[in-house]
Amino acid sequence: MSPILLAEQVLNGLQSGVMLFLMAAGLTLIFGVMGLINLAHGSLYMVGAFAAATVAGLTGSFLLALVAALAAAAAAGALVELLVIRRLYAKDHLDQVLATFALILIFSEGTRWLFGSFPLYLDIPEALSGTVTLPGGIAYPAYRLALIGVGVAVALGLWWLNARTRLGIRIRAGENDREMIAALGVDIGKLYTLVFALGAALAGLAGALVGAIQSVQVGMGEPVLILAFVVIVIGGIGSIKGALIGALLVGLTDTLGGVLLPELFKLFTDPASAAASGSAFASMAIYILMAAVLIWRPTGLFGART
Amino acid sequence: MAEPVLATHGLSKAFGALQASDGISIDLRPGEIHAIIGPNGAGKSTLIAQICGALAPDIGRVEFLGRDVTRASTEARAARGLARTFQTSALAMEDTVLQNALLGALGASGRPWRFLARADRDASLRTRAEAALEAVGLADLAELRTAELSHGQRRQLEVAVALTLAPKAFVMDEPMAGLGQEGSKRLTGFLDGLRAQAPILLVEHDMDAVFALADRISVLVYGKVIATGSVEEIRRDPRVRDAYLGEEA
Amino acid sequence: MSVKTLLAAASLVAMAATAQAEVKVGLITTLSGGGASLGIDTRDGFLLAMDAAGRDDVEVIVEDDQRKPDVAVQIADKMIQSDKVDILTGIVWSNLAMAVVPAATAQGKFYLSTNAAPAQLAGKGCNPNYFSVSYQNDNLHEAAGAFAKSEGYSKPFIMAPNYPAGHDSLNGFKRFYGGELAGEVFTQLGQTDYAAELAQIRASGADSIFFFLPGGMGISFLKQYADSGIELPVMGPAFSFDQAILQAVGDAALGVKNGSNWSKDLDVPANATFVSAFEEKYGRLPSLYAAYGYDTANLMLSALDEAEPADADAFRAALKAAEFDSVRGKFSFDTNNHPIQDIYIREVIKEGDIYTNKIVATAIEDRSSAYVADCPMQ
Amino acid sequence: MSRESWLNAALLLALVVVPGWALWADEPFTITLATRAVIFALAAVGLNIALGMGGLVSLGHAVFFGIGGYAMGILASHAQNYTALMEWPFVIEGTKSMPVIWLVAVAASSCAALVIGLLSLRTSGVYFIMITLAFGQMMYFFAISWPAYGGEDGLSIYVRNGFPGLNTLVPIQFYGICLVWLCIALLLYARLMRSPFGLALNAARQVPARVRAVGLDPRRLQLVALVISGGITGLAGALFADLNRFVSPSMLSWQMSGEIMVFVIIGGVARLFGPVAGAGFYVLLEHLLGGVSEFWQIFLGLFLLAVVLFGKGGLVGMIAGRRRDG
Repeated sequence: MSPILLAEQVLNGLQSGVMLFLMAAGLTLIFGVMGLINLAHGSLYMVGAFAAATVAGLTGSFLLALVAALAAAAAAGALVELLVIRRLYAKDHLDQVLATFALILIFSEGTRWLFGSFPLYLDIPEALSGTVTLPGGIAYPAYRLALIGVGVAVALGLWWLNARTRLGIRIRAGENDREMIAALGVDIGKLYTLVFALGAALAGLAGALVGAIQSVQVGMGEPVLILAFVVIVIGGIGSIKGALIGALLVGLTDTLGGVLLPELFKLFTDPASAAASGSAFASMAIYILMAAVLIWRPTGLFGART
Repeated sequence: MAEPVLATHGLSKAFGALQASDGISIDLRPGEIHAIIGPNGAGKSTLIAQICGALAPDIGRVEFLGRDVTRASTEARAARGLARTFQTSALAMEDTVLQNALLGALGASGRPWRFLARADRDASLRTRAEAALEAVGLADLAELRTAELSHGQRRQLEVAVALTLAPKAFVMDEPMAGLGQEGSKRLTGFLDGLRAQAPILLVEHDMDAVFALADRISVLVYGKVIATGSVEEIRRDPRVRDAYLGEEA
Repeated sequence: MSVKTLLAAASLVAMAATAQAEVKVGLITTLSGGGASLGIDTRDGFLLAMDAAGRDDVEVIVEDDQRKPDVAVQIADKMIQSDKVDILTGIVWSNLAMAVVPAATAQGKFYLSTNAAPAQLAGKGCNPNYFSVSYQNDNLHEAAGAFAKSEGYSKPFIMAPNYPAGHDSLNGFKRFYGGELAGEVFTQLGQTDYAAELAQIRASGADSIFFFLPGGMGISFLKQYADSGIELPVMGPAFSFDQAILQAVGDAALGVKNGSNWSKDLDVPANATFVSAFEEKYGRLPSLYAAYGYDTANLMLSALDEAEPADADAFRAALKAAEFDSVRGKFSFDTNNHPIQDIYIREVIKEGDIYTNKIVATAIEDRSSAYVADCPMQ
Repeated sequence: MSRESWLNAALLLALVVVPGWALWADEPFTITLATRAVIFALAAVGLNIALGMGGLVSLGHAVFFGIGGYAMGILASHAQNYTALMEWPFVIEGTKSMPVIWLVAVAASSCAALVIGLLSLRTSGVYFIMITLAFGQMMYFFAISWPAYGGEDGLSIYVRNGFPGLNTLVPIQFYGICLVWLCIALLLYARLMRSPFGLALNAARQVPARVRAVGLDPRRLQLVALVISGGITGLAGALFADLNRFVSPSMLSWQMSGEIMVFVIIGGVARLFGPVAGAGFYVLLEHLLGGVSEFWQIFLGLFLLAVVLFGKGGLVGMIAGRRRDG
């Protein structure tokens, strides 16, 4: 394998990692502040993609589609928080798991009811189609570069929000001590709704961005959700930095594992069965990574030590 | 002088910039009640956590029955005979009073891997559990759900569970907390007799109880032991008066 | 011991069925969850033919398998035990078919496949009561392989998901292509990002691409391919270029060649009738699955004209004769009860606002299947 | 007798009467449905040991269910094809005998539970949920892509496996086998609940610090609970595979894990008959609503939400009131 190809694959790994980060950041934020495990986060990803596809279909504008995705996912998030989620904060994880599992069923089948069973169409904007030539002669799709850019921007934005804004201070206070923040006179209910909507908007953004190069269909959120879980287990629950590092690790492991393991197996067996068994093991690579991290650090790379 | 049952040597523990324990060396001798007092935030809970194994010290050692147990787990220390009570009751609230006592007896027996026998029909467990409940005066409430106990009764049950272990030493974290005068008095009388069974390391805020019970007192301030001595010595010690008693006077 | 008991039990059930005048058909297909669009087309095609025939002595019971094998088995049990159906049909997916078909045929029921036709059931596991009306799973891939050869491609890059149908796909392609490959890759089932594979394709020096990625996977791949800057001829089986999927792919699919045994522009009178009737009734263009459903119903009806399913031997012979007007024109069964038919190459085009296919070549004439020799029925 | 005891007795009676009626009325499919419910209940009793007694929120129990299923599928497929399972270092043949299959299923799924438990019990709470989910997904992908045993197509067994003295192909006889296993598992659950182990495990769920303070290791208790739990769920998996005469990776999917958990929760966590009520109700709902609407899962979702938000203690809790021990 040539160094150029390897470099391109690393770039691909980074790109998928960055998109995973958008999902994982919302999950970990919601867990950090409210102590809630949200299985329905993948549904918000789907909501973003469907909203984007609908608006893009009506207006033809990708930018408007992105705005719609953010708005729809944030609104769906806020609505769900007000109706269901806020009744779950005081309950144990088991109830949270069941209730958000129920939300998945409602979201998935509800979307199918509204939009039908056929996948929707959503394409990348004209301006970002085609490839750009990077140093070293890599022809890389412009849209994927833009995705990396958006991911980095969101990471910086979250850092800024967390470190420099009033909301960030409140969020951090909420992570440490809920009574304390109530005593400070902050409306905790409003803060929670806001944080949940923010997490939902991030998921919706990821859904719309990724939906443009994938298939917009019911059930698209759950595989991503499980990957996002792996990410935050590796990174440490509640840590945005952990989510970023974890997402990049998972993205790189998944991409490079899928490429390199079959190559490795070709040293021992014929190409067809090397491709098959290499791919079988590659599908397990990120979980093995997770197990290794757990053995080394049970609360993840940046998780709170107990 | 007899060998100490329990001793710490230079225990230190820091949380970031906060030095919660700073070279603490104390010991507990057979038959005595050794009280640890100090203002809030002096590091008493951190000290207990290190003695019982819930927290590993940065430096220093813990010795129990002449052996270094610094690296031993909480359960290993308990199995060797170190019994503790918790500051806020740590009891299985859904279970009955008897079941909580049986749990202690089961821990002492070291044989939890029995899957088909009935715990409440095991004679040796039951005898032990009932004796402990009897000793603290909860025998009549054995079948009550623990959540239904009053605060004072829960404190009694805490002590009863520790009793079931038939330990070589007790570590008690504010057993009088929230008991009221009457309750404190009764428990004081009970602990007074208990020291014959095993020595007690007693962390307590209730000064009446401390002065009534303690053979020796150590004063902890900002993670350091500033004085150790008899009740009289501590009462007279000017440093203690400055650092601690002074603010109450 | 048990096989004998089972057969005895089956013949008892069969006798009970003769008592009823009516023929019951159980249609198990995917109507909810991912992949529902395929099942809905299967059902609609099948019912279209039933409506056209207007026979009130045949009752069709439709149930949703949710694309779960255990649910499919449960429904099959219900249909056999409780509804006492004579014929089962409708399953879209090979893994569901493998869960239902062997047990159903072992109980003496007829199974007519509207789509899934895994290798096992065409070879060693063939059964006189099992008929595939669609194809054998490898056929459409074989057509792409034959096409690659006839076009003179010398270094195709081939890929499919890492599961049995994916392995069959690449084997089918290689069987008729037979030349050198630029690369052979198995992706994860359900994978949505193909950046890594596209990079491999670009680096491999391939002169063409063959892929089998059913459902959403194919949509994702085509969109990403269109944006990758790679410009090579692309081939695949018809599944990824079906009516429902094409609209979600858009321009990215234009010009792709795909192997199929049916197309809406196939010049056969029965096909013209089918396409216009389907459009009229449902307001959309029919898909491959609808065509198979329609043919399956018509085959069944033609056999019912000859014999009752209770008379298993006669009914089987009537099915095997395949005396019906297939939308595919030429149609007959080989010894393993899988079709012998022509397989074409279609190209994706745009008609007005609608993306669809047109036939551009015949890839293989009178194709049977690779596993005929393994089947004990001769 | 308490209300819960009456309810339990009624449920048990229903498990006998319903199939009995079906047999009399010649409704074999009702027996099949009942068998499905009983097997799901057995799987859920297994989960209830980890979840109800041990407080371990495992979203990966499909792993054990699936491993049990594959134990059946692999052994029976080798027996069906007359090939040896293993030829080196010694020959192991496949088998069509249920008792042997059960033994292998329990052993294999317990071992899997041990390995997963050793890794995932290093953590707790929400980490545990996510990790069990992730390991489940790993097994699922592995099963799909590993070609040896059918991959995604799964394994079909043409004839149900045998049990000495019974004809397992007769629905009611197979139902009987499953019912006996469910009763054994319920008995085991009841005994465990009152045993020294159950006492310690119950306390480990509520106050792990107390358990450590009396000299017991809560992690080790939970690990053993997970192993027992995995074994029972694995046995249910083997029976489920035999019911369908088929096993596939879908038995390992995370939706399956979710469903097993749903059985326990809608029935009532840590209630002896909770899993039975939950599984029975679910199968009934699936059967009835599934016929009414393609979108029946929306109603299922709404119902689950209602159970979480308003119904404390699941079905058993709603009918029998608050839990009482003893």
